[in-house]
Amino acid sequence: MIRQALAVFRKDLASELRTRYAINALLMFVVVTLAVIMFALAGETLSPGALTGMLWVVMFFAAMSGLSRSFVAEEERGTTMTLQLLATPMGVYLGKLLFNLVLVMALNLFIVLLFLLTMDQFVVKQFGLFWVVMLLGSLGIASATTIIAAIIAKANTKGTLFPVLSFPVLLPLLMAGINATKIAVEDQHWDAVWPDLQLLASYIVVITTVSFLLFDFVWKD
Amino acid sequence: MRVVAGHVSKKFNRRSVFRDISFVVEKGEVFGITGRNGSGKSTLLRIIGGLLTPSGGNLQYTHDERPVPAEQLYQYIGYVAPYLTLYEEFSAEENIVLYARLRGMTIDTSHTRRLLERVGLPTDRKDAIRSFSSGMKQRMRLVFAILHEPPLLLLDEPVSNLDSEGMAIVYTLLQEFRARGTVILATNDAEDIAHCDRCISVEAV
Amino acid sequence: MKKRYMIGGAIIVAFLIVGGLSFLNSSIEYATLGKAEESGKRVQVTGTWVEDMSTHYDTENNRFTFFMRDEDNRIARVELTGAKPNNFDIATSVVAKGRFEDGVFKANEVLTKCPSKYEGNPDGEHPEGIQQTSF
Amino acid sequence: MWWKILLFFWIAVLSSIGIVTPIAGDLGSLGMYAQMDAEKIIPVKFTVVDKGKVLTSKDGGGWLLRGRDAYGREADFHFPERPDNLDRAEGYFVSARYDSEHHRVEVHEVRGDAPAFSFPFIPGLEERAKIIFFHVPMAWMTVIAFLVSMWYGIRYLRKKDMEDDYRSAASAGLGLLFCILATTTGSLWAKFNWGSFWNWDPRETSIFVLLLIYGAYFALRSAIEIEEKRATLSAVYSIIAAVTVPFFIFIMPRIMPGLHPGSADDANAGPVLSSGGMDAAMRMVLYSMLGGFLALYIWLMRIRMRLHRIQLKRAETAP
Repeated sequence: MIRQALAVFRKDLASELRTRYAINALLMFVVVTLAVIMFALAGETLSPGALTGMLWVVMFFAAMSGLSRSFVAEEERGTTMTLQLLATPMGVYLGKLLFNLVLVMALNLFIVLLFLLTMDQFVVKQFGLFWVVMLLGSLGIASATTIIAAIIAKANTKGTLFPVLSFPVLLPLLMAGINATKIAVEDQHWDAVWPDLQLLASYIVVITTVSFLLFDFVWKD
Repeated sequence: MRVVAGHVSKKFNRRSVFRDISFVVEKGEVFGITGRNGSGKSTLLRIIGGLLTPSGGNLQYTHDERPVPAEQLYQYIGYVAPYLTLYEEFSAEENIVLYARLRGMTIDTSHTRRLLERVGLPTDRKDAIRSFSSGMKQRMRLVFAILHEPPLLLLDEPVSNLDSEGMAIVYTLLQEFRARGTVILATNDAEDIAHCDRCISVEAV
Repeated sequence: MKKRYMIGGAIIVAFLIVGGLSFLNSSIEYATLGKAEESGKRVQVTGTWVEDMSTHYDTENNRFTFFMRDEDNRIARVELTGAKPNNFDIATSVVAKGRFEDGVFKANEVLTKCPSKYEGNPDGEHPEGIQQTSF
Repeated sequence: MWWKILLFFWIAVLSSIGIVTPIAGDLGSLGMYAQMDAEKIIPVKFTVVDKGKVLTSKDGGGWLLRGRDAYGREADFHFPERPDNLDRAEGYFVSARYDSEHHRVEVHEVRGDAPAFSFPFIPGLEERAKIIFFHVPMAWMTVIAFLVSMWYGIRYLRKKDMEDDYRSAASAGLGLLFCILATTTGSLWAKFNWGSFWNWDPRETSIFVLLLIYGAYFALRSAIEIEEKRATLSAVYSIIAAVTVPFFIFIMPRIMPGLHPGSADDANAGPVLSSGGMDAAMRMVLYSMLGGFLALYIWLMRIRMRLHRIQLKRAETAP
């Protein structure tokens, strides 16, 4: 299963590097969004708290525009059946999860770095905590969007349906993530952030487990 | 590989495609499935291949006297069909390495070359199979199906898009598989049917 | 196969509880207004509402502003993000959770302690003139 | 047939009781406001202990009566004029406030005889408390319908019976209806109690998420044409939603302090349904109303299932 997962992951990565379907569009999306925010904020000073909210908004919509590719691409190319004949559902799920995880982490790293470079008011006081929150947030986003991408790949209106289905499921993660990031940006101590980290961690475990149990039904026709 | 189908039926949106199909295919047989367009030949083949769940009835597979569990079935099947798409952004060789890796096999260059030669494809083309002709793609599908030497070969219109040379390759394959495995063939082509030991006809209801 | 769902279900339930418990952990320390301003941390302050100073609700920004007197008799302006809390007018004491920013206590929660229960408290203290008769 | 008529009567009668029954305070509420120097006039119900006497103009004139409230507390009630029906009245329902200076209750308006059945006066909620009879059952039905929908979704995944899928969808449809009703009533109440229709209280956030989930569920259903696939995927989605939503619906609003009655800190009004937290009369009406709404839900489910079977039959007989 692990071998299959790695093979699926390598295939997706090679395919992505060759076609650059997602990467180019995503990078442009992030740059354009940040540019719009900077235009809109020209001259205004925003509190770090408000900027944190904005950072998560950019992260959420970037994920919404790129993460459904993994399954939608298989469905659009008509290779779903090929993959079904090559690997177990678990192997496929794990591989896709891994690919989405790498994609989200790279994407979020890019967004955060751009944010730090371009937004002068965005000063992080607790970098260690900040990266922990970003890591957990990326894990949660990847896990929740993978199963939802698998669901919407079978539907007609894939593009619009993805954020519609993802948002309510991702909301607990977003709220805890925004709260924890705010504390990392402003505050000095770890105690205040502990409940949020606990919530993020349990959310990740719950959504990954439920995806494992249900992926069979989604994947098989 | 022995395949036993008992009272298999399939419905889409409550509309019945076919009803109550039963048959037994023994090892060493080439079993034909015929029927008019839209009668559900491909649907039945997909069900046999474990890609679709039947609405009613059941299927049992036995290999070397041992039942094959449903979640392991994909390892025992080679599938060729016009609606099967391969990863077109990769070259022929990359595709083969990809299938081997997913199936947990290790494969070297000489093996890859042998496979390509067996279906009459050039071994020196490095471009993506997107640029292949439809006949060449069909030959690639044959590689996809036989790479892991499966005991059960499922063929849906296997000679479509193939020239006479390609057709000869398919029929050679049929004879090879008959010797050590089982073939189930869905077709309406008279020449294909001539290669079958037995045939059933699926009728639309 | 059945076992897989049992184990999965158990994991889900267990971690839902872990996630739920996280809300219980969110304890913020109590402090006075003076300490809150000094440290700049998120704290909760207990005190009373100062009725004679201006109190108002800004519908547009969804912000409720009032003045609060803490145990040390210090008075500070409190800005709550949200509407006027339930029973604010009749509260005997209020608890504000938040932090000091630019001399204003920015609260994201204000809790009210009320003198009565849902049923009306039969055993509470009453002004002269209302007498408790025993049955 | 008979039980549907009964159901209509049940809900109609309970609604009337819920709306018409007066909110009547006691001497405790009056004393509470007096202690806080709040010049607030509130409704009070009492029984007459002593028919009283006429006051001279030195004491302000009018009539002084001795009354007793439901908890056995007594106080003097000052009527500006001689009350009507003084000879036969057992008790009065008045608007009054406590006058700390004269240690007596000032009656501002006589509303009538003391009603036999009344709901208690809840500081901060007053007449607005009556929404509980409609809003709470609707919110409960929203959650119950969602759970039923998920339950049939799981059953579909196990048994692959299309009937289960239709039950699941029908229940989700009713849940959406109740959810919209609960949101609207809650929002109206919030306008009068908190001053704005919407201010993202934890409870408001949680019902908003439920609305989003119901919306997403139906968006997903409408985007898949093959019935079997639609049934499977919508069941899977409702399970995924169900395991993430508890963070919102059940845990957050109860444990996080908020303005909504039933929040963790709300000593005054919550948790709404905990034993002893609510007046017995209100609790009785509320529980009967919950029962009525549950029966309404079951009835609507049965209608939907019958409609479904008729449609199936017509589709089969159609050429």
